[in-house]
Amino acid sequence: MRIRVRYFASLAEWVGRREECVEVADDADVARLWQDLVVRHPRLASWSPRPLVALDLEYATWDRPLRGVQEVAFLPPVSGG
Amino acid sequence: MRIRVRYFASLAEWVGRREECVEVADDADVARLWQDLVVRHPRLASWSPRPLVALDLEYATWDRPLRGVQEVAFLPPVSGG
Amino acid sequence: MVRVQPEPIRLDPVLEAVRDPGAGALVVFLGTVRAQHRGRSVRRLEYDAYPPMAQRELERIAEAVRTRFPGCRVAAVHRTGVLEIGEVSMAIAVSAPHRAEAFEACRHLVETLKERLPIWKKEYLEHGAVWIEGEALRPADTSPADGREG
Amino acid sequence: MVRVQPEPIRLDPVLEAVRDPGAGALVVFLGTVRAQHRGRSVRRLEYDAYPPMAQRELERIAEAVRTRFPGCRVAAVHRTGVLEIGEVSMAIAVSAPHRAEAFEACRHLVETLKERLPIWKKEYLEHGAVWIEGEALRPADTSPADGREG
Repeated sequence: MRIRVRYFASLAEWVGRREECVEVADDADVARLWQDLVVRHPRLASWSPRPLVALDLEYATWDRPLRGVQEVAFLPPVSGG
Repeated sequence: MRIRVRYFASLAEWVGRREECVEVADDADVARLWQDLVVRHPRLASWSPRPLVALDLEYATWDRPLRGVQEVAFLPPVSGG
Repeated sequence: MVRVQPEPIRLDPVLEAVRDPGAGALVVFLGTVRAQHRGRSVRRLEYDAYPPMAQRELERIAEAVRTRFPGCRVAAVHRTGVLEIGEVSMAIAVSAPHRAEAFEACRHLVETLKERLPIWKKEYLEHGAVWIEGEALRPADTSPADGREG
Repeated sequence: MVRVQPEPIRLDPVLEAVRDPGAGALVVFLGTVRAQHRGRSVRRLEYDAYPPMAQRELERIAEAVRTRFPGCRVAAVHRTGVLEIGEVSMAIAVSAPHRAEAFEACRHLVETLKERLPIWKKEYLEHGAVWIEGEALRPADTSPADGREG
């Protein structure tokens, strides 16, 4: 299945783009998607800590399956205010 | 010596005026002045609790001598804000 | 800017007074006239004041807050006279490098001012009026306090 | 009024949104851009945001505050994009019958928002730029984040 991925702040700079569409396995969870993205963008391997994740505009955990999700966002620790 | 006395809020209404000048003994303190005022304005006898007092625009205690003071103010518990 | 005044309070000059390129936080407190107070329906308020002492006391309080919270800028305005429901009776503004100090200093200023400022609130009710004196109520004349200058 | 917006924040509509004849207290928090941050001289800030999620998250946070502090009215606006020193990055307003709740609810809203809102601060320094990510700093490109739409 195809899924839209968004990156923000330093993550967007490390990846070199703010969003992309990727193909993932039907039973993939967030952690599996991240592994695929690290293959595409090797620099992400050294991005730490693990970013926060949002599925369709809501915070989610890394073990959440992606089935039915339109958009995944990887979020550095926030600093608004 | 002559001294200016000011009243506020319900005290002004009980006395029927907001200020007056009174003659007090040279060695009078605030408590003594209040006794004199109760004689002038008998209704004050039942005003309780004892009001706060300010001498020349600063809070003071009831045992403070009045020598050198221009203005004494009797203040109900405050309620600004 | 520290002032006790009969004129309506304008917020812009209060904010302007605490503007500071070193500040990351600005906390403002506005006291507003409520239509209800402890179950009483209030039609309007009148603030009686001892203006020269209130002015001086407000300056002392603001100065004490600046000393206790260095790096804060402080502005405080309290209104006197008759106020309608919804009007602003006081405005306090504090700017500070960080939000914790700004909140704490603003709150502290409001509390101190309510304890110390020689100003008294008269509530005009549907029938009659009452003075609020600390926690106590006392029946009041229904004519304005300033109309009875001695 | 709850909004994440690139336009400068105007205070009047924020105050207007929480006006309430039942309110005796109104507390406003403004976040402002500081010239200094932990020893760094900051020339300007840029807020990157995930706008649709930030908008939704801000609505959730405001709603949670209204539930936790019944009787409070709440408004919250956060700005995005490039901001100069002294500009307002966010404005929170809370009105309540009493001041204790107004202060507490406003403070709570600010803290929750800083923990949860998907917005990131980039500081432009004399040389270069850094992303502020939680407590961490990370070197940043000096070009605007929005200039690199993928």
